[in-house]
Parts: sequence; structure tokens; C-alpha cells
Amino acid sequence: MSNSFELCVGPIHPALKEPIQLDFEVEGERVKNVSFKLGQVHRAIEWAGMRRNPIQILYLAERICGICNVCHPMAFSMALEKIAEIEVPKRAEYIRVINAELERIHSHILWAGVAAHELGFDSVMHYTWRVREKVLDIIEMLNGNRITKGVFMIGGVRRDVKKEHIPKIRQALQYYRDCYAKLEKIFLKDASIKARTRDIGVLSKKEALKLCAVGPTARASGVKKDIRVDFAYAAYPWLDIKPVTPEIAGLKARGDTFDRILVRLLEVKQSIDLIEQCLNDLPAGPILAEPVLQKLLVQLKGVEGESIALQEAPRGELIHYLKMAAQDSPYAWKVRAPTYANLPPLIPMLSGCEIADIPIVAASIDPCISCTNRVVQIDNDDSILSMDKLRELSVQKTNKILREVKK
Amino acid sequence: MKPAGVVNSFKKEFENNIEIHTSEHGKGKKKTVRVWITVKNKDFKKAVRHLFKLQEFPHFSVSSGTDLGKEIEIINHFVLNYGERLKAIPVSIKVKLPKRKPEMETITDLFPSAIISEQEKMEMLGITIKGIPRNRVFTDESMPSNAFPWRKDSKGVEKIARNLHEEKRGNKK
Amino acid sequence: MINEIALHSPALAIAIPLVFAFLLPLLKKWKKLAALMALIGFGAAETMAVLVFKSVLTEGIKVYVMGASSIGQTTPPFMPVPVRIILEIDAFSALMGLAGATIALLAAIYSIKFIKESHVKYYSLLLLMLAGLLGFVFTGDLFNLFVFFEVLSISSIGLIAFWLKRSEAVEAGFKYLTISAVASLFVLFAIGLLYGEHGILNIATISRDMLFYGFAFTDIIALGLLVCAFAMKCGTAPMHFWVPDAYGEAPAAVTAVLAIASLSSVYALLRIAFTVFGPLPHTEIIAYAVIIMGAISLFVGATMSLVQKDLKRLIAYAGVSQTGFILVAFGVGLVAINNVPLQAFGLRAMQGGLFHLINHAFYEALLFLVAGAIIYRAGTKDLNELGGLARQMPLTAVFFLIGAISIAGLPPSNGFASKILIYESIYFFSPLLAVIALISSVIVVVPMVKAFCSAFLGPEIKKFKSVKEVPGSMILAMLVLSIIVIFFGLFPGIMLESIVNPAVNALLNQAAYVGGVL
Amino acid sequence: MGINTLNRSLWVFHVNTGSCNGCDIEIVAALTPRYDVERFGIKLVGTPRHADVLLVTGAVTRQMKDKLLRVYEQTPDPKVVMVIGNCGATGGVFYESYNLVGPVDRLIPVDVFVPGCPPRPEAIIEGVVKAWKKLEELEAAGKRKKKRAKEAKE
Amino acid sequence: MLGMVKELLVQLFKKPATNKFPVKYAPKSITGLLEKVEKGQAKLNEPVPVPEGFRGRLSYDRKKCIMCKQCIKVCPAAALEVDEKNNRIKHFVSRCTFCAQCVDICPTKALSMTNEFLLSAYDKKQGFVEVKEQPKEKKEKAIAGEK
Amino acid sequence: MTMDFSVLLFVPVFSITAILLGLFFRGIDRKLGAKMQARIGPPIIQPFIDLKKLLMKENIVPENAIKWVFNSMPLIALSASILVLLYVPFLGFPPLLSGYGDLILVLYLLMIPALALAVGGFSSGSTYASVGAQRELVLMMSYEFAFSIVIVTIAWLVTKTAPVINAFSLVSISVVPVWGLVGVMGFIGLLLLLLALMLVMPAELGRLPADIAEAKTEIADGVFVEYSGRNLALLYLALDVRTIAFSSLVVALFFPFAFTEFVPLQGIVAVIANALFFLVKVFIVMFFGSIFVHVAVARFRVDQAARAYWGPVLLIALIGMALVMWGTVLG
Ligand code: SF4
Ligand code: SF4
Ligand code: SF4
Ligand code: SF4
Ligand code: SF4
Ligand code: SF4
Ligand code: SF4
Ligand code: SF4
Repeated sequence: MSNSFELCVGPIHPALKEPIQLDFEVEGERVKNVSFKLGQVHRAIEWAGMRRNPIQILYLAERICGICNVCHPMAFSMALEKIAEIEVPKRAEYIRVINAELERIHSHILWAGVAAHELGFDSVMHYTWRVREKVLDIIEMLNGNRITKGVFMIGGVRRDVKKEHIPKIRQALQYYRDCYAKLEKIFLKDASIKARTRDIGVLSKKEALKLCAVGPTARASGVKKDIRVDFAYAAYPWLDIKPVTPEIAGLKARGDTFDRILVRLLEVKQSIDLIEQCLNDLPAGPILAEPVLQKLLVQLKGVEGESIALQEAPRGELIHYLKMAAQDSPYAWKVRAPTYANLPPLIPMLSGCEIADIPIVAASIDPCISCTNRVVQIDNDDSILSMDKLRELSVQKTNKILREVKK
Repeated sequence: MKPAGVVNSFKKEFENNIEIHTSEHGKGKKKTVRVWITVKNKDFKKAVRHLFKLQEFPHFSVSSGTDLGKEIEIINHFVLNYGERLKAIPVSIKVKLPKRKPEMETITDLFPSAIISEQEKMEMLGITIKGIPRNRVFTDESMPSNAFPWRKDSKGVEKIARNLHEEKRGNKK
Repeated sequence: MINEIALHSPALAIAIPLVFAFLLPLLKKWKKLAALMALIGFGAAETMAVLVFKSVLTEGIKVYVMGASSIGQTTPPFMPVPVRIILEIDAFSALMGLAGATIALLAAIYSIKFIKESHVKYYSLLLLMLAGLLGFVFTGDLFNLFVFFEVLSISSIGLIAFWLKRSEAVEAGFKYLTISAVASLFVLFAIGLLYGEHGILNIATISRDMLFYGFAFTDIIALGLLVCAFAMKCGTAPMHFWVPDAYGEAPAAVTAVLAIASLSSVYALLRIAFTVFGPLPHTEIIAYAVIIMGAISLFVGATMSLVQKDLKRLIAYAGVSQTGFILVAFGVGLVAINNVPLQAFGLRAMQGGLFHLINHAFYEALLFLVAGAIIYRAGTKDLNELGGLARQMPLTAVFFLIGAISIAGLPPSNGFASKILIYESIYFFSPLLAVIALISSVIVVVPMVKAFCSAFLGPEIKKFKSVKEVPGSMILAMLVLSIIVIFFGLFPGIMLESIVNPAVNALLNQAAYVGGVL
Repeated sequence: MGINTLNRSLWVFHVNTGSCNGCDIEIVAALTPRYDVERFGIKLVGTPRHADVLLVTGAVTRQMKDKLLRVYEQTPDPKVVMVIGNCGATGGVFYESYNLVGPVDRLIPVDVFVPGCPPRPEAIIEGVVKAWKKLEELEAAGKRKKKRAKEAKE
Repeated sequence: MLGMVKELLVQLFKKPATNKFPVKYAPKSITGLLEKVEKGQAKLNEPVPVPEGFRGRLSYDRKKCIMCKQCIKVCPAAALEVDEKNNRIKHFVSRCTFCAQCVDICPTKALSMTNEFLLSAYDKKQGFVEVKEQPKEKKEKAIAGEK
Repeated sequence: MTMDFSVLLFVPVFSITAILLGLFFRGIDRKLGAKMQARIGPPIIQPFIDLKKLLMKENIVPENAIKWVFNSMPLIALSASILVLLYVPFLGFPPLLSGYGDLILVLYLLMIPALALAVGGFSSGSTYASVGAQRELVLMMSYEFAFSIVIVTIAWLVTKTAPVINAFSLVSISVVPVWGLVGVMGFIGLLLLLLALMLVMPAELGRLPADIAEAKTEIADGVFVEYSGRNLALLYLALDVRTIAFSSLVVALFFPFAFTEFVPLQGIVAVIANALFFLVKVFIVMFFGSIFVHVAVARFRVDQAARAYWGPVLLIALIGMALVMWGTVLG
């Protein structure tokens, strides 16, 4: 048995619910080298999008990834609304935020369960998924489906938050406030979880900046990037919102797996608050700029121009670039999902880990390969982007000096 | 730093070799201003480097690419002031590559994570980015080597594209 | 005629290999004949060893005198030391001799195909080694002991460095040479001291002398020197460093013999401690020293074995750990001699130790022969390169498994049978010691599993696709050893009764040894 | 023995051949307390070697085709294949593509389709019920056939 | 220290959160059970109820349809086709994404969504079920027998 | 080792009982685990159904595997597990087989299933399995230390205080319950030893938090990865029987009391009562050593597990040992 061997995780592997292939060079239990190969879920969505009309694209975009499927149609509509100069009614903006934040709750809790599962802590997984059902019920009540919400429309939203919904939403928020304490106790106080995550998979603030990490991954390293705060979109500019970093809990940001858990848990709390604010401030008014869809389609057919929409998905910054050229279908459509930006930081996180750490560290960026594969392909000489390569690039300056000294 | 400051700084540096315009996103008083910069291909790298003069760690989001017919347009999207409430300034730097010789320089030395974007552009648009290896990655070997999905003139993709709905009806055993 | 032979069997057992060793070079031109002759030599020596063993078991201690007829006499008279060869063989030495001769015979059979060059030189040295070994365990005289010790060492060095082309082999030979020289010096010095004190070198006589007239200070120094020397030569920690090199580099068949040769040093150590110095108060110190050395060997051997990548070195380190077992057991036995409440446990410990010594000789030999078989076919002993051989060499794999199970002391092997005796006795002396023994034994399991899996399991490696099972003669040797190992494991009771107990009693019964000569 | 035992001890292996995750998370949800398919003896296993049922989601990308086939081969007989979600059955929303070679039933035989995008966990459970039924009917048919063959002989 | 301990022990004595759809444990023989259900000797448990506005299987009212084909135009999954022969709209359940976009756009409300979601089938063909003339009531019991 | 005819007769009976009990307890384990996770969980007979199912499944030998090794290891694992049971007092009966040093034999026999698993893992030629096998070995080295301390100390204690010839025999230990042999100090020592043994239990049985060798989410069931059908069934059975065997060992070492000691009963009633009482004891040991632990903690990493067993657990065992020795020598 050679001490150093290749371990390929995926594309079909129980730790990964989605196909991705991580190739590890392992010595004993320690990871020496990581590389990943993506593309297994490439379904040609952008290509297909360039031959469909905007309303159809909403649902196509929604199925880029089923986990946080609010963000893609939302970003797409935002981009198109900018080009078509459609003013979204204020009520619709608030409902968009409510949906986006419900989604964040569902996504983060789901993630917490998956992370627990990666740690072999199935009781926690069962617990988290049990409490997640509540938010799914709310989503189903608001939108008619547990997972694919199908609530966005260019110029607003398709379904209103009705009066009778509001108490139920409030009740669910209270429910989450109650379980939040329990979740916090499980994830932040449990010795075995702490032992498995503290100082594991560290991403320093500098690396996070240099490698352009986004979302909770970046915030756990103390980088305060948050589109909801920094950019004006939807109803966020009117809400009271601060980027969540470990400092909020009075801790120093270490950028390890534990911090990433912490940030996500705190964001669940933040989402609860945001929804509460939205419910309180929810203005009256229409929910669609153009309720007659036939008219809307005709209108969209005539627009020309390009635009970019940024959106804070549960996993971080999501970008849609759209170019319309007075045709039925977009002239160009480019999507960049957050995981795309978070994969390069994964490499410094994983190097030097042990095999047993791989799943939890990989999961700690909450990768959603479905999005990423649509748009990403990492590759290099030997058809994989070697960790050395990235590392070398990322810490080029210091390394250069070091290498010269060695020679 | 304000969006106007960014515009001025670029104008000063590149004088006439640059086209700049801005667009506004968001509502009422709370707005984000996006800066669109179009530079010549030879100035591209310099423009990207200029971002580092404005901020220590500018953020790179993605690069998008469009086939404009005679040219291929590559836009690299960056963000300045990322992490400050309502102050972020998105900057998009455009270059246009002639179809006959679509070549540009890599920015992976400045933004390591751009490698993903750049390789995608090479594969999807058939351009060349100097300094990083070319590889067929999204798609596998069964994809014709001349097929570039995002090119409007490439017929290779149409040849292998299928409609899964129809396939079944024709193929049922 | 048979009786005649039986009568002279001790001398013949030594003489035959010696004579063959010197005759063999004459047959240099007829290689096949030379090999055949060598085998005959080994066979004859084995026969003699069996005869000796049988007669010792039935008739008790056997004394055989060559040369001068009385103990004090020197011939020629001006010689400072009497040139007289007294062989005194009790059940323990007979057992050692038998084991040595058997393993040597099997090694010789194994070598027919295994050794591809310089047959004559090889067999001569091996015969010489056997002669040295047999003389070493049979002799009843310290000076002869020294002489045979030297014969054994020199022939061993020659064999360790047999593959002169390999620099590692030469280096290993050199290491062994150094350690042998130092050990020899110690022995010589001790003998000098003892001679100065007692004026005689016959073991029995010295022993009686001490029994009657008590200890002299020089005796204690001599004792210390001898213990040091033999401990060094049997490869116990912390003087084990030569073992992996020597065992690793010598041709596999030689390693098997070398292992029993090292064990003969344990024999000498025990002989000195139990028979010469006997139940005297100072043996307690020796006993503790032995236990500590043993415990260190146990642990060091096991843990070092864990990190080896070279198959033979891995086995060698595991072997060091087993030597530790033997020493610990005898150490406890030695303590128990003078300690009444412990006596029952002490006896059990010694039974265990002795049984383990014999078992160890056989399974270690088996393991080394298997390692040789792997080298013979695959051309490497690097575990990182090996793999998947169980497909092509299923028999060898089974043999290895048998050896591995034994050395790891898993039931139902002979290693388990003897180890359990040891645990069961030493725990009362010190529970911690038993725990260390247990855990070392558990640790040894790991490298053995690792070695088995690396070499024999795993996906097929292209390089070894054309590898075949080893030739019949090698299989035969390994098969016989495996049968012995399994038999010992399945019927430990019988073995204890018929072999081990007589030997233990012989070792404990100092008076009988002394009386045998005088 | 027979189908009766297989039915009550279905071990499933989940293959994502390019889905959007929607179905995948609903599969996982079916395992968690609210739906808890373990009460039927259903267990998610980590390797196709242990599996009785393959749950396939997604419209099969080019890259996953070989892997899907390999997993199918690695699964010991008897086995059941269930396609969860419409994109596995017909391509669904991804019907038009250059990188898809599905739907799943073009590549491997499929026993049960569970339509939905994504189907609710209950719908997946209903699919399992259908699978049970199919297995039972198959066995019954096999027995009848045997019986008839026997009678014919006599 | 061990965050879960209390929660687990408490849960040990609580009712599980599981909804026992369709039966608590796997039956020895499902066909037998279904026969019994048919005869009314056994009952199946209901699934978690769907809320109002649930997007289930599509239903279609030919009488209201004016064949404007708007629904086909917006359907993201090409699940609707024109059935020229019968002069009606044809719907493929196994292609549908259940987005209800066609329902939204239909000018005459000829299309609507039902609560039906237990749709599994042995054959995809059976999934190509035509749009039903009348919205069927609770079809969860579909499980009781394959149509 | 003594062997007479009646023993031979009882061996199959015991083996079958052991297997049935193993499955039964696995069923309870799963049920309770599910219950604690707020689920209904599988019916208690689920393991039996699983077993039957596995037996009728295809048994695939992977291409890279060495067939004879691959196929023989599950058998070895199961037989060794059953053999352990024959050496420990079971269901209130004295052990079927006994002889010199059974305790050490038991210790070794308990190792064999783990070894067989490791070898089987290596032999399957998959990387995941090899990683799993290596972990199994590392783990084994770590917990065996504490385990042997417990066993040797108890043997020592028994010899020292209640001189019996055969201190390593479980018969003698169950005749003289250890608790009666010590003073207060020794009592605490024994409690610590019991704690150490319970801590060793999950590792010995390959359950969480030490199911590192099969860690599903990390290395896809590790050593089991390539096994299917009959072989897999045998492996699961081996694990189940090993669980029973280990729990019985704990019971025999620390709680050898028979029901009839408290309530005088006669004849067949006594036998049944003792058997039931024994099962209850085994269940309690299993509950705390395995069932509860594996739902309440996350999986350790192999180095963490090794460190835990070489560190705190070993320390607990050593202190226990020291206290027992101290208490005995003083008292
Ligand atoms: S693709 Fe997945 S299942 Fe296949 S060999 Fe690689 S890791 Fe194993
Ligand atoms: S994966 Fe990306 S490149 Fe491929 S079709 Fe979808 S959007 Fe286009
Ligand atoms: S960001 Fe990730 S989770 Fe969200 S839709 Fe995209 S792929 Fe899915
Ligand atoms: S003509 Fe206009 S309003 Fe009438 S159905 Fe068509 S799109 Fe609708
Ligand atoms: S984040 Fe993506 S990869 Fe990770 S568990 Fe969720 S769906 Fe799977
Ligand atoms: S059927 Fe729908 S929800 Fe399921 S994987 Fe496919 S697109 Fe996603
Ligand atoms: S519900 Fe959506 S997918 Fe289904 S037919 Fe209507 S528009 Fe098409
Ligand atoms: S949109 Fe309505 S009316 Fe028009 S074709 Fe479709 S179903 Fe008929």
C-alpha cells in the first residue's frame, strides 16, 4: 500500500448529493493535493435560455438549482426590469424579500442538517430537517409548492401574501425563534461538533479577499461582503440590515468551518428579523407592474440593452448578465452562481486537511454544484486545476520570495 | 471613493482611449451606480491593474462574453468598495476582440479565481486567453471541437443538440 | 552400528556439517553434486540432532567428551586452556539443536532454487553456520562456547554480506561484524575473569564452584559482561539496531537460520544465568535487567515494525518484539526462582517463554522464507511496490498468513498458545507488564495485516502479471514449517508435555546439569 | 423469502445525473422525521453494491452517462430503478440541450416514474408503493407461469 | 457539552413527528392491502394536507378553451401541445414543471391546477395523461388502484 | 480446553440464539434511535427482513478483489464473533467452552472480526475500502490498550484477593463478583474501569462516534463498500453478534449477578428468569454503550479517536487500575 494515493470523491459519492469530482492526493490520512473536476451537471441552461422567451426563462432559471431557487429568477427579473425600465411595485419588492428570506432560512437549515450528516451526526440532521418542514409549509402555503416557488414575474411577483397568511408566517417565525436556541446549543456548544470544526479548513481574511470569496464563506473570514447591504435592490435598502460576521457574536473571525456554521446560524436569526420587518412595513398596492402577461411579452420583445443584476443568494453573490436585442429571446445571458466564486477558496481550506475533514470542509462553503456546473469549468494542463497552481497564484508574492530563498 | 471619482480616475489615466458611461440601479435616493468602461484590447490589462490603484483588493465577479457578429465582446465585472453599506461601485470593463483573431490577456495573475471564468470563455466562445491552458471541460469529448455554444455562427452545437421530448417518441423500443 | 552412531551423535552432529563445509569447495566444478552433498550434510546433521534429542529425552543429560579424559587435564600440557571438548546436552540444548538443524535443513532445501550463484561458497558457509550453532548449544565448556560463537558469527557475516554487489548488504555485514566483535570481546574477557577466578572453564564445574564457595566480585563482572554480550547478539532493544539490517539484507534462507542463531544467544544467556550463576541472590538484578530489556524490545519492536515499508525489516522488527516476549517471560521466571509466592507463576512464565522461543524460531523462519519467495518472484520487498500477489501466489499467501497469525499471536496459532502462557503468568508479577505485552502483541498485528494486504491483496499490478508461484523445493520448505507451526498451535498441550517441560526442568535443575558432568 | 422480504427492505442508492437538486432534497426529506421512509425498511446506502433501488434524478448529462451505467451494473440483482422528477423522465424543463443524453429510460430500464418538479415526499413514497406492487405482481405472474408450466407438463 | 442529549431523551417519550402516510409499516403484501382498502376493510392514512393554491396536476376544460395557444407559448417545458385531431390542447404530465404559468396566462380559465400530486406510474406513457375534462376531486386515493 | 459431547450439541443452539438475539437487539437499537430522532423507525424485526433480503441478493465479487480472501473474511468475522459468545457466560448459563485464559482469548477473538474486516477491505481493491481498513487498524491499536488494562487488572484483583488458579477464566470471575473484593478505593477504581470499558465499546463495535472505518459520508461505507449480498449479510451479522458478545462480556465482568440471587426461584422458572435478567442487563449495557451514544454525538476523526483512546480513556483505565491495586494492597 503506497502511502500516497489518489482518492477520488465523486461524482457519485454519499457525501455529495450532487455530482462533482474532487481528486485528492492523500498521504496516510492527510490531504496533500486537491483538484476538482466539474461539469457533470452541465445542462446547457444558458444556451437553452437564449432560445426561450423571458417568462419561460424564469422557470428555467429556477431550475438551475432547486435548493435556493428564488435567487435565479429574482436576479433574472431584476436584470430584465432594468433593461425594460419596468418599475416594480413596492409591495412586490417586499414580497420578494419575504420569499428570499424564507428561502435563506430553509437553505441554511437544510445546510446545517447536511453538515451534521457529513459529521456523522444524524440525530442533528433529523432534528434540523424536522424543523425545516415548517418553513417548507409556509413556502407551500404562499406559493403552491414546497421547493420550486415559481413566484417571480418580470415586474413583480405572481402571488400575493394574503391577510390570512400573515399570522401563520408570524407563528412560524416564533417557532424558529424557539428552535434557534436549540440549534445554537447543538452547533455552537456541542463538544464533538466543535472538535470537528474549530480551526479546520481555515480561510484567512486575506485569502478570502484575494480569492474573491463571497457570501457566508467570506463573512466567516471577516470580509463584510453582502449584496443585500452594499447594493440597493428589492426592499433591502429600506430595511435594517447589517452584514453578519462572527464579530456580531462577539468572536474573532477565524475563517474556519466553525465560523461558517456560526455565520449561517446567525443569518437564520437575521432572516427571521427581516421577514418580521417586511410584514410590519408591507405596503399596500399592486404586485405586478404589468398584470396582463400577453402584453408583458409583447413589451419585452421590443427592448434592447444590457444589464447586470446582483443578488445575495444564501450562498453569496449571484450575478446575472443579460443582453436583449429586440428579440423574443435574450441575445446573451450569463449566470454566475456563488459557489463558482467559493470553489477557489476551497483549495487553501482543504489542503492539509485529513480525509475525514474533506466532507465537512467542502460542505462548509455550502457548494451548490448545480449552479456551478452550469457555468463553471475548472481546468488546467492535466485537465484539473491543481491546488498548487491556485495556491501559487493566490499567495504569489510571498511564495516568490520563499522559493527564491530556497533555490 | 464615489462613482464619479472612479470615472475621473480612469479618464485621467486613459484619456481618449476609453469610453465610460454609468447606469443607475435601485430606487429613489438609495441607488447603486454601475460604471461601464470600454477599453482597447491592448489597454485591457492596464485597466484591470488600475483597479488595484483604487483599492487593495478589488472584487472580481465574473466575465461574460457575447458574440456580436464581427466581434466578440468580453466584459469583466468587478466591484469596488465591496463591503460598505450602499457604497459598492460595480465596474464592468469591456473589450472587443476581432473574430478573426480573438485573443486577450489573462488576469489570473491578479485574480486567481478568474481562471474559471476565463477557461469557460475559451470553451464557450472559442477565444484565446494567453497565459492559461486551453481545455475542453464543460463538455466532454463527444462535443465537436469546432462547436462553441455561445457563438451565433457556430453550427456544431446545433448538430448535437437534441430535444429530449421528441427523442423518446421516435426512439421507443 | 546404530547404537554407535547414537552414542557419538553429539559429536557427529557438529562434525558432519563441519567436514562437509570444508569438503564442499573441492566439488567446485560439479555444482549439482556440491548442492547434493550439502543437502546430504544437512540431512545427516538433522538426523544426528534428532538422535541426540531422543536419547536426551529418554536417558537424561548426555555428556560427551573428546580429547582429555579429565577435566583439569590440558593436552598438550603447556596449553593454558585445556584442549578438550566436553559436550553436555540436556533437554534444552537438545531442543535448540534440533530446532536449529531442522530450520537449517529446510533453509538448505529452500536454497536449491533460491540461490542462483556461488552455490559452493553459500552452502559451505551455511554448513559452517550450522556446525557453529550446534556446537554452541551443545558444548559444556565456556571456551568452546566462545570458539563456536566465533564460528557462528564469522559464517553469519559471510552470509549476510553474501550478495556483495549490494552495498547495503556489505554495510549490514559490517554492522554485524562490529557487534559480533564487541560481543566476542566481552565474552572473551568474561571467560578470562572466570578462568582467573575458578581456574577452569567447564560450565558445570564453575557452577559447582560458585555453589560451594560463593560469589567473587569478578564473577559478577563476568556475569554482567556475558549478559551484555548475549543480549547484544540476540538483538534485544536497545541493542537491536543491527537486526533489521542484517535480517533485511541476508538472503532469506539465511535470515531464517540467522533468527535461530540469535535465539541461541538467548539460550546462552539463560544457560549462563540459570545454570552457571544459578539461584544466587544477584540473579535478581539480572532478572530485572532482562525484564526491562524485554519490555523495551516488546514495545520498540512492535512500534518500529509499524512504520516499516520493507517487508523483511518489518518482519525483523516484529521479531525483536517477540524476543522481548521471551526475555520478559524468562526474567519473571528468574525472579520467581527465589520468590516462593511467585514460583507457580514463574514456572508457567518459563514454560511460556521457552515454548515461545521454539515457536518463534519456526514462524519467524517461515515468514522470512515467504519474504524470500516474494523477492524471488517479484524482485522487490518494498511494500509500496508490491500488490495483488495472492492471485499468482496463493500458496505463498497462505503461508504468510499462517506465519503472520502466529507472530501476531492470534488464536489458534502456536504464537497464541505460548503468549497466553506468558500473559497468564506475568500479570501476577506486574499487571502493567502484562498490559504492555498484550498491547505490543496487538500492535504487531497491524504491520502484519498491513504487510499481507500490501503484498498480496489489492488490484493487480501490471509488473507482476507474469509472476508465478515459486518452485517446489521452496514450497516444500515453507509447507513443512507451516505444518510445524500449525501443529504446535493445535496441540499445545502435547508440545508442552513432551518438549517444553523437559527443557524447562532441565534449565531449572542446575544440580542435574552439574551432576551430569562430574 | 422472495419479494415479500425485498419489498420490506429496500435499500436505495441515489444517483444525481444532472438534476437541479430539487428532487434530491425531497428525497432526503423523505428520509427525515416527517416522512421517515425508514419505517418501511428503506435505507439510503453509500454504495450501489448494497442497493436494491436506484433513485435517479436528472436528465443525464454526457459526463454522467457512463457513471449511471456503471452504477446500474454495480447494483446486484434483483434491482428496481425509480426515476424521481420529470427531468429524469422526459428532460422536463431542460428538454432542449446539447449536453444531455437522457432521459434516463433511454439508458437503463426504469420501473417507476415519479412525476413532479419536484414531487412531494409523499409522491415519492407512493412511487415506492407502486414499486412494491409491481414486484409483487411480477412474482405472482412468475408463480402462475410456473404453475401453468407444471400443469402443462402433467 | 453534548448539545443533543436532552433533546434526544425527551424525544424518546414523545410522539414521533412522522406522518403515517399511507400505512405505518410496510405491509406484508401490498396487493392484499389494497384489495382490503378497496373493500373498505382497511384505511390508508392521508398525506400531509396541501394548502390552498397548491400547484398539482393540471386540469383542462375543453369547453372554455378558445385555442389561443397562449399556454403553449409560455410553457417552459413544452408540456402542452395542440392535438390537431381532436382540436384540443394535449398535456404531458411527465414533462410538466407544475409552474402554473399556463393557468395564469389562459384568458378563459380553461386551465387550472388541482390538488393531485400522487402521480407515479410504471410507464412514462401513462404519465402523458391528457388533461382531464373535469377537475377531479381528491385523487390521493389513486394509490388504491392503478387506473 | 475441555470439550465433551454435550458442548458440541449446544454450540449450534447457542450460535443460532446469538444470531437471533443480535438481530433482535439491532432492531431495538434502530427503533430506539429513530424514536429519539422523532421518527417512527423501522419495525423491530427489520434486521431479520434485511438479512433475508441480503441472502437472496446477488453476491458480487469485484474485479479487483482476491476472491478467496474477499469471500472468506465475512465468514471468519462471523465465526470469531460467535466463538466469543461461547466463551462468555450467556443467558445465565456458564460459558460453553472454557479453559485456560479465556479472557485473553476473548480479547483476541474480539479483535478478529475487526481484522477480518480490515483484510476484507484491503482485499476488495477499492481505495475507500483501503482507507477504511487502515482506519480500522489504527482504531484497534488505540482502544485495545485500555481494554487490556481492564481485563488484566480484574484478573489480578481476582487472584490477589480470592485466590483462584485460573484468574483469566470468566467462570471464576463470575463466581466471585469483583465488587465484593474491594474497599471504597477499589470500588471507585472499578467504576473507572467500567467507564473505560464502556468508552471502548463504540470503537470495538464500530459504532458512532467511532464508526470511522465505515464512515458513510466520508468514504462510502469504507470497508463494506464492495461487499454485497450474502457476504454483506455475514458482515452485518458478525457486527450484531459482536455487539451481543461484547455486552455479555461487560455483564460477565461487572454484573455477573443472577436473578436467583435476589429472588429465590427453582427449576425452569429460575433458568428463564435468569435468562431474561441477563438480557435486560445486556440491553442496559448496550443502551449506554452504544444505542444512546451513537445518536448523541458526531463522528470522530480517526486521529481524534486515537488521541481520545490513548489519552483520556487510557488515563481513566490507568487510574482505575492504580486505585484497584492500591486499594487491594492496602486493604
Ligand atoms: S466516480 Fe464515484 S463511485 Fe465512481 S469510482 Fe469515482 S468515487 Fe467511486
Ligand atoms: S451550462 Fe452554462 S454554458 Fe452551458 S448551456 Fe448552461 S449556461 Fe450555457
Ligand atoms: S445559488 Fe446555489 S443553491 Fe442557489 S440556486 Fe444557485 S445553485 Fe441553487
Ligand atoms: S389577443 Fe391579446 S388579449 Fe386577446 S388573447 Fe391574445 S394576447 Fe390575450
Ligand atoms: S450544498 Fe449542494 S452539494 Fe452541498 S449538500 Fe446541498 S445540494 Fe448537496
Ligand atoms: S424534476 Fe424538476 S425539481 Fe426535479 S430535478 Fe428535475 S428540474 Fe429539478
Ligand atoms: S404548469 Fe407549467 S410546465 Fe406545466 S403545462 Fe403549465 S406552463 Fe407548462
Ligand atoms: S391558453 Fe387557455 S384558452 Fe388558450 S389554448 Fe391554452 S387552454 Fe386554451
